[in-house]
This record gives sequence, C-alpha cells and structure tokens, in this order.
Amino acid sequence: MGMDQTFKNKAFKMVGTRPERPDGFDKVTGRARYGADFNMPGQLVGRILRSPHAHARIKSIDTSKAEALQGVKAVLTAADLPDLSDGDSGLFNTLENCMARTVARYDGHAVAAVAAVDTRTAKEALKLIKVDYEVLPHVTEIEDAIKDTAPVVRENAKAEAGLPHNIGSTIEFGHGDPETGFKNADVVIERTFKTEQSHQGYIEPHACVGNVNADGTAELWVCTQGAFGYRQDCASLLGLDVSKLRVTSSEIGGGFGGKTHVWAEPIALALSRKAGRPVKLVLSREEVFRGTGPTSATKIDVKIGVTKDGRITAGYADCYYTSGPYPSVWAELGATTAFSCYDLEHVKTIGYEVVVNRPKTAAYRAPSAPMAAFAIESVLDELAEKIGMDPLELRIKNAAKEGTQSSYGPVYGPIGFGETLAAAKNHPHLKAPLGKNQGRGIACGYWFNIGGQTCTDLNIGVDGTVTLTIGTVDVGGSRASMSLVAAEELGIPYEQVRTVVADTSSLGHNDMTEGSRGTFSSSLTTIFAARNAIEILRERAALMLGIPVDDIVWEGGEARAKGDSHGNLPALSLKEIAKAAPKTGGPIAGHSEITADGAGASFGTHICDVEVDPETGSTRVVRYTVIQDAGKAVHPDYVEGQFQGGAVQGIGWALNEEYIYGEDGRLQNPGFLDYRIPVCSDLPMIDTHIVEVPNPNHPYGVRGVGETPIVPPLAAVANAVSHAIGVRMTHIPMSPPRIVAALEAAKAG
Amino acid sequence: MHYVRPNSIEEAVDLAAKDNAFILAGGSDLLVRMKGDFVDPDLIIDIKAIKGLGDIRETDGGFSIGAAVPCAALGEHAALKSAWPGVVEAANLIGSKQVQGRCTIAGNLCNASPAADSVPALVAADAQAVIIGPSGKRTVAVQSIPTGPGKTSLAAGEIVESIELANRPARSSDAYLRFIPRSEMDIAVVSAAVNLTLDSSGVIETARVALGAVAATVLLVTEAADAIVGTKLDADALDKLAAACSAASKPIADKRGTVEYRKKVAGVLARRAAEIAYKRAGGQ
Amino acid sequence: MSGIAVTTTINGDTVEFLCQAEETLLDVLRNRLGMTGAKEGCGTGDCGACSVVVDGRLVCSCLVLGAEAEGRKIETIEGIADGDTLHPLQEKFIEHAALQCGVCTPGFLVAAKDLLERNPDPTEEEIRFGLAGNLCRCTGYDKIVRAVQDAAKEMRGA
Amino acid sequence: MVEVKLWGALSASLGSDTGRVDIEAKTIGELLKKLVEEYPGVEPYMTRGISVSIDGVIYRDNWTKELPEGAEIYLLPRMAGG
Repeated sequence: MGMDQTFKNKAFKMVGTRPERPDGFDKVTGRARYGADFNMPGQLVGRILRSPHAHARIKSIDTSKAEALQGVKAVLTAADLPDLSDGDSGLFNTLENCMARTVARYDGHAVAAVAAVDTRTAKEALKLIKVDYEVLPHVTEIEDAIKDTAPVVRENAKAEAGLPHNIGSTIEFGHGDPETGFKNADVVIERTFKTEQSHQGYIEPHACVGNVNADGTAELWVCTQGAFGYRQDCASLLGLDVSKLRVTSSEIGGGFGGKTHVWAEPIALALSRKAGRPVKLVLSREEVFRGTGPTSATKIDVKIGVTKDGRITAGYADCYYTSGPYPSVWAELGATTAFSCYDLEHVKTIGYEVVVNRPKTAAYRAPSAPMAAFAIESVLDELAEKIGMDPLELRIKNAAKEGTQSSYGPVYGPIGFGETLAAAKNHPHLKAPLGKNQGRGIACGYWFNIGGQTCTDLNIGVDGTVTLTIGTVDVGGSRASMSLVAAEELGIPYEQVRTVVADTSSLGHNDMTEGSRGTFSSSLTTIFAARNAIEILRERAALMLGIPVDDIVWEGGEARAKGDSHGNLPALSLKEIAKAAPKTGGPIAGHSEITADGAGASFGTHICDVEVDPETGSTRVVRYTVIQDAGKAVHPDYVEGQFQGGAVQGIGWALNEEYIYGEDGRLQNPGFLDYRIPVCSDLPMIDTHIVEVPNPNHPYGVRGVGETPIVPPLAAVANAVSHAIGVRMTHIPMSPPRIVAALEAAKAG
Repeated sequence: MHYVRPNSIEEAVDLAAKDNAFILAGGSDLLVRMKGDFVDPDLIIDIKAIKGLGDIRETDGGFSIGAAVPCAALGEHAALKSAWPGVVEAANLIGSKQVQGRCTIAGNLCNASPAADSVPALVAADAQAVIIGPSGKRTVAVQSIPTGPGKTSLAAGEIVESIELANRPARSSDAYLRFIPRSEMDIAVVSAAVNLTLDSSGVIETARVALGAVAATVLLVTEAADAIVGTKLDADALDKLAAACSAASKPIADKRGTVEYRKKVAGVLARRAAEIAYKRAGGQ
Repeated sequence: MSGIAVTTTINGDTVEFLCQAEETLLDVLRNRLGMTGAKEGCGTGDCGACSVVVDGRLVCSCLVLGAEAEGRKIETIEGIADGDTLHPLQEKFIEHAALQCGVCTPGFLVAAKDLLERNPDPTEEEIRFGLAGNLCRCTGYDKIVRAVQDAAKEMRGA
Repeated sequence: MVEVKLWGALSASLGSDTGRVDIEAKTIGELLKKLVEEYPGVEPYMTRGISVSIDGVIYRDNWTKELPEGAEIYLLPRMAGG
C-alpha cells in the first residue's frame, strides 16, 4: 500500500458512481463566490489603460492630470514596476505583458493603470493619462511575419541562423527518414492548412482583489486555475516574499488554460502597494479578448504518403504557430502532437514559433494539438478517399499501440487508442444514414496529460466526518471526484467527506490545474493521504483495544482485530476512533506531498455529422459522438461533461470562432456578439462513450481526460463538411463565407 | 449624467431637445453604447412611463405599436402575429429572449443600424412612424428615418411615438429571413423581407421586397418586387427576384461577411422569404 | 453628485437604494445590494449570465438601468429557492451535473424558469432556442438541456 | 551508463549525429547534472525546461527517480497544458 502508484485491479464501491457535487447548492442558488463576488474593506476600483496601437513605442506617459483628479489614489506605469531587464527572460516577458515597458506590442497591451474611489473616477482618470506613442509598423499574420521584410516584433531577439527574424525558435521531432518513406508510397498528399486564433472564452472575466500592506504582507483573492502558481508569479514579479502573499482562489468561472497565466493580478497588487489600500480589478469582456490569452493562429504544411493497402509510409509537417510577441512552446506542442496517434516508421515534424503583434498566446485546452490534428487528420481522410479505404479502417491500420515509438520519441506504454477506434467501429452512429447535404467526418486526437507537484491533507473531525483539503483548483467537479476517492479508500459514505480547495497559506505547493492533471494528481495524493490516515486510525484502534497494531486491519470503514486470539473484540468504526481521538493522541490526519508523474496519455475518436446549406454556407452539426479513453472514470458525469464541453469548444472553433484583425492591427471583434462561441440552439446532444483502459501508473487506473476532447473536433467537423460539399476545407474556421467561397472556387475549377 | 422618467410625451419632447439627451426605451442599444464609451449622455429620458407608449392598439386602419413595447410583446399578441407574421418574426429575432424582453421596434429603427432585424420587415410592410416633436406631430414612412449607419432624419427633440401597420387585403402575408452564422444571438449578415398580396387565382398582385445589411440603409428593391408581381412565383420569377436583389445590394466587406457573399445570399434569402410569404398568403 | 433614490421589490421584499444614473441594475444588485448571484460575463447583453425577471419579463440586468427599477417587481436567482427548498430546476441541475464551473448557472436557471412558466412542455428545440441567450462554455449544453427536460417533466407532475 | 535519446534540435546542439548520448547516471537528477557538465550546449534547453521519459512515462520534476537498467530514456521539452 502506502505510496504505491501502480494499478491494482480492485473492485470499487464509490469510484464510478455519480453522486451530487458538494458545491452544487451554492452554485444553483447564486451563493458561490467567484472572482468578482468578493470585496475587501476600503477597496479601490482598478482600471487599465490599453494601447490602441498594434505596435508603438511609448515615448512618454504623462499621468499628472490623472493623479490630480479628486478620488484617484494611484496611477501605475511600468516605471513603478521592478525592472527585470537583466534577469530571467521568462519573468521579464510575463511582466512586460502585464504592462508594456517601452513598447506596446499589440492592440490592447496594458500601458498604465489607476486605482480610484469608484468606477466613474477611475474611467475619468484613464482619459486624463496622456501617452505619447510613436506608431511602429506591425504584423499580425503568419505569412507576413515570416518575410524577411516584416516589421520586427521583438527588437532585441536573436533569430536562429538562416531563419526570418520573427521566428522565435524552432524545434524538430521524429525518427526514420520521411523521404525514403515517401518513395515507398503509392499516394502522397501535400497540403497547407490554416487555423485562425481562438479564445478560451470562459464566461467569467478575470477578476481579483489585491491588498499589499506596508509590512510586506499581502493577499490576493482571484479566479485562477492555480493559487500557488499565481502566488509564485506575483511574488517574483513584484519582489514580494512568497510566504507573505496569501492567495485564495475563488470559484472559477471557466479557465481552459487561460487562467494559468497572470494578467491583471500583478497590476492589482502593484496598485494596492502604491495606493496603500486594497484594489479590486475586474476586466471587461472587451479587455478579456484584447488583452488575455488567445490560442495560436497556425499555418501547417503537411505531407503524408500511404500504400494502396493503407499503410502510412511517412509523415512530415512544418508547423507555424503564432505566440503573440513572446516566443513560448506553442509550435513545439504542435510538432510533438501532430502524428502522435500513429505508428510510423518515418516521421518528422518541425515547429516554428512565430512572433506577431497579437496578444500573448496562452494555453488553451490541449494547447496546439487541435490545429495539428486538423491538418493531419484532414490529409488522412483524403488519402483514405484516394485509395478507396474507409477512413476509420485507415486509422485502425496505423494506430499507435503499446510498444509503438511515438512520433516525438518515447515508446508508448498501455494506451487505449485502439479501443476507441474499435468502439467507433461498433457505434450505431457510424451506420446511421445521412440525408441530403449531409456529411460525416471522423477524426482522432491525443494529449500527453501531466502530473506535477501536488499536496493534500485529510483531516478527520471528532464526529468522524472528513475534510479533504486539496490544492488543485476545482474547474469542473473535481471536489466530488476527490470525495469519492477519499470515501473509497476509507470505506465510508461519500456524504461523510467534504472536499475543500485550500488557499496558499493552508497547504503546501500545488501546481496549477492544467494539463488534465487535477483529478489524476489530486486523486493520487488523496489516496496516499487516506492511507496515511488509516495507519493512524489503526494505531489508535490498537490502543483502544489494547492489542498490537499489526493485529488490526482496516476493512469496510472500520478497524477489525484479526486472528483467533482477538475473536471477541468489537470492530471500531471510524466514528468511534475519531470520538476517542482527543484521548488517544490528538487529531487524526493524513497527508501526502508528491510530484505526480505517470499521467497516462488519453486518446479520443470523434464522429461528426453535419448538414451544410450550399447556398449560404451555413453548417449545422446534426449528430456528434465522442469516444475517449478515461483510464477509469471517477465520476462519470464529469468525465462526460469534459468530453461534451471540449467537443463543443472545438465545434465552435471549427465553424465560427476567430480573431479578426483589421489592416490597422486592431482586433475587430472583442465581444461575444462577433466572437461567436456556440449557443444552445446551435447544437445537438453530444453522445459520449467512455473507454477505460487503465493507466498503469495510478492505483485506480485514472488518466487525465480534460484536454483530449478538444483535439479531434476541428478535423472531425472539417472532414464532415468536406464530404457534405465535396470540396476539401483547409481553413478554420469554416465560416459561411469561406464555405461559399470554396464552393464557388471549385465550381470555377 | 441624469435620468428622468417623464409621464407625458410633451414633457419628453421638451427634454429631448436638450444637448446630449438620449431616449431610453428598451435600452438594448443605448446601454451597450454607454458601456463601450461610444456615448456619454448628459440626460437619459426613459419613455416607458408615458401612457400609451407601452401598448399595442388595434385601430380601424390596422395596428399601432407604441414606441416602448418590448419586442417580446409583439410575439404574444395573437392578432398582430396573425396579421403581420413577417414583422413579428423579425422583431422576435433581435438578440436573445432577454434582449427581446427589452428592445423595441421603434428603438431598432432609430438606432439606424443597417443590420437591424425589424427594419427590413417594417419597410416591406410599408409601416409608418408617428413622430412627435417641438413642431408637432407628423407621420412618415419608416424607411425615411434611418439615413445612414447611426444617423436618422429625426430633428432635435423629435421622438417616435408609435409604429403603424395598416390592414392588408385578404390573401396577403409577409416573411422575414436573415442570415447569421449561429442559429441565434447574432447580427444579420444579410436579411430580406417580402410582403405580398395575391389575387384569387394565386397571382401576385402587389409586392414589396426589402433587404438589410447590404447598404448603408435598408433597401427597398422595386426591381425585385416587379420580378414577381404578375407571377405565381414560378422558378423563373424566383430567379429574377434573386438576381434583382443581388444586383441591388451594395454591401461592404467587414468582419461579418464579404461583398460577394452578401450579394449572393441577399438573393438566396429574398427567394426563400418570398416562398414563405407566398405560402402564408395562401398561394400554392 | 447626488444619487437617485429608488424603491423597488426584489424577490418579494421592498428594497430601497441610491444609485447613479449610469449604473445598471446589475451594478446595483451586485455592488449596492450584495446580491452577487447575477454575473457580469459581458455587460452587453450577449451572454445572459446576469438574467433577471423584471415585471414578468426575462431581461439582462446589464441592459437595465438601476433607476428603472423604481416601482418594479424584480426576481433574481437568489429568490428561486423557497428558503432551503430548492426549485425543481435547481435540483435537476445538480442531479444531472448540468454545471461545471457554474458561473453561467444562475442565468440559466432564471431563464429556464421563465421558459417553463411560459411553456411547461417544451420540445428539445424549444428549450435550445429558449436558452440561446445564455452562454455556457463548459458543458456543451447537453446536460443543461436534459436537466431542463427532466425538471419540466417533474413540474408537470408527469 | 545509460543511453539517452534526444529530440532533433537538442541532438543538433549537443553535436550528436545519432540522436543519442551515453551518460553515467542512476537518477534523473544525476542525468541532468552530468548532461550540463558534459554538454554545455544543453543549458538553454534546461532553462526552458526538460522532461525525461522513462519507458514511456514522462517525468517533469523528479530528480530522485531512478533510471532502471536497459530502460528507454528520452529527453523531451517540458510539457504544459491548459
């Protein structure tokens, strides 16, 4: 037992059931407190001034008039923030993105901020700040940015030899020799795919209340995917002591990766430090679109060869990903995931990180994978057509399995990709007839999933109820899942456990809820913490019964004496042991602090039916099925919820969601009216099928599930649309004008 | 900024003549413009307390829809819905259910957006607007009110009091269609309204065809109407209707659609709207 | 600047407050009355997270001025449950896992309650179009629609 | 001695033609330490973050993890997620 992470094929009593979530009552009554629902005494209203230019040198900022306005308590510019120019470039970039230092690098880049007694005063003060800009040439599109003549987005960045100056970095993966592979192919298809920039689109805008005291102690209430990560970032950026900054994560109104990065939070704290009062900073929806993390826009050149009998001989992809002004890992993640579903002898991918005058790219649910999957899965679909093979069969034939060397290097352990394909093959959806103007597409996807630093406390109250304190923010029901796991281990009813999310002063460090790690990692520490507590429960029971601890076993939620010599001793329930705890040694608690590793990869296969109106290009998804490996679904409702939500985000991206920039480099659609996330009437029910191929590195077999569902939809929808209209769509989103234009172009030959 | 809620239209007219004064009916445009800092009114005149402005009246000549009637109420008015299904369906496509609980057709008209949903239907219906201002009352065709994006022909102090829809002969109906990328909650990329009357044999006697979002103001396309008058809406008439609509469209390219796309879809929607209106009017 | 004095009824209680002319009903509910159940997702009527009912009409409270509340009857998410007894819609949302992050949930419940009061036996399509003014980014709407269907059934006593 | 496989760009900057290097190490921590000592070119990649895959299981932050005899060891860029 103890810290053994290996899969034990145990029978479950709790895990796999669907109890009601512990935070349900608060959330259906409006009592749950989100980022903007909290206030501190004497708080000021913070507001941010943002650049109206896509690229401009900040020659000077005159804040004197704003400072003189009655009710203004602080005006902040980069001059008030630490100068990290000589330090870590990652930190420097993070802070510069929070507030431009010498150059505003995108439309919406923060350049100054105010704290005032009320909203009206704060808005007025922003108008009084005079920024003298020298407008610089800008570039927002990949094709333009990678020209030698393109405006320089990062003036001091060193380009790699022989590459255009706006390519921040390159990376290469693969094995074998694709050229050899292509020679062995009967059919080779080479195509270029484009995807536009999308936003996570969480309904709750970023919001926080920050307070910094003169003695250096500070607190931050904030909607975030990770209080500890925000604490680390804010403390590093502002020169605060980590332990003096207490960060409390509010209920979070959606994040999907966008709330793993700090944006306005360091500004709120810096304003508070300057004003000497708490500052509440809530972004508007427009600010969320202009100033926080969209995903990359991409251009991907793909070449794949197959033999007549459907064996892929080689795959190659050049993956260009925008990262905003700050190079990061986005092209890298595209290049790693592009071919990861398949067993290939010859494969090579190259990632090119392209800097542009757009907001800093942030993580968005399986970051970078959906675009790469769109390109690869589209070409596979076309190849299947060319050789006259069923597209699912082509994938079955080439699917990665245990022992396959992945396209990014390592050999896979037990994975459930084949099982998702088999489930798809047997799914009634695949056999359902299609109507006029309808088409069906299938596509597959993969995400690594990660673990990371995780810490959990399990405290047993004197009445025998259990408080489980986790440090991974609950983004979609994980408190229910963790209660199930604790109840499973302890052998007690679900209702006897209450799971809460800790603030940063109440628990050791936990990495963000990202990379689909929440349930995987915190369930591990919950299991270990429960086992730790059981050891203590056994000791206490031994004391109470006056027998050696080795003679006590924990079964069915109670301590039982084993062996013939103790035949008449009563079993002691958790409640009885808890009640005696004050006299038998004090509080009973279990703990676990680990770096979780071995998060099993999760594969998915999606089936999509669409109907396209050929006259208007309007596309309706009429049926959609998600099949994915969850390892073990702890709370199946919330696993299905991840499948459905991820699929629908992908559907929205596939059909309508995109950042639209004008010639002036300004974002044209920073609102929910023209940035069109799917509405209820756009969609059918989303069928789900949970496959369970246990992760060998989790006692219950759990894999992360949150991200994979957004990987296949771009391709699944594109394949369906392409079949419905008879023209291959290579540009996401497939907005109605793009579909009509593609049809007209095909007609014109 | 001040907020007033006058009880009489005369009082409202006096207030409306002031500088930087804005009329608040449903507020679904005004408050959005305030939020985006596009306007910063000195005075907001809430007209919802004015007697009669919140009513739909059936008159001898037809229907009179008060300027403060929320669009949702149009859909709940059985007689209006039956008499002018196209106008009502247009009004009930604006925004969401929540927005329809607030927005008004008079506000939709006065906001003067080229993409306003109710305006093409009102123009096709030959609706009249009753205007009260410092120099008295006048009645004008609705299409004369918007003069360009965000601009109207209303003089300072003038307020639209009601929208009038006249009774139509038997065998008349109308229909409105718009194209949006989503199924709801969107702004028209292109829209078309058709209002027609048939003779007893099903031949179209009169027709009005209006297009939205393809020019600075709603277009009343007489060539399109001419293409179907005297026909039973056969395939040839429909093609001519569509072609006339595409030809009449002078759209801009913007974030919502290209010029080519809008011209093409204007024809598609007009054809489909005509078919619906024809069927509603009893045509076979 | 002096505030506007407003007397209104919220969830059956008489409430008085002072507000500025530009403050929305949503601002007033959240910032002056401490009723933070209605959320601001956009402030422009595009997401429905701030849905309330004013004199029987479902509206976005971000598109209503606080001053307009004078003499009106306002219903918010805070008034849907009867004390600690949840409304069937609230129960079904929990039971069907119709929420993940939950920030859109208050708006959905207010809108769904209005929908079922107007149409006790809606089709799936009617539910989907009836709730199209409420954005949810987590669930894909599937479980929300199912929860509303089930609540409607229970409320009809079927 | 363990054989460590490298991704493309890393392999190039370490001057390896074969995409693999041999390192005398028993744990991930030791491996990373020796790697920097023997191949200074790895430094910038270390700063960005490196994960180590052992028999297909990816470890991001675990210096104490032992490298079993004959295991397949891959260096990868540090994975992130949403």
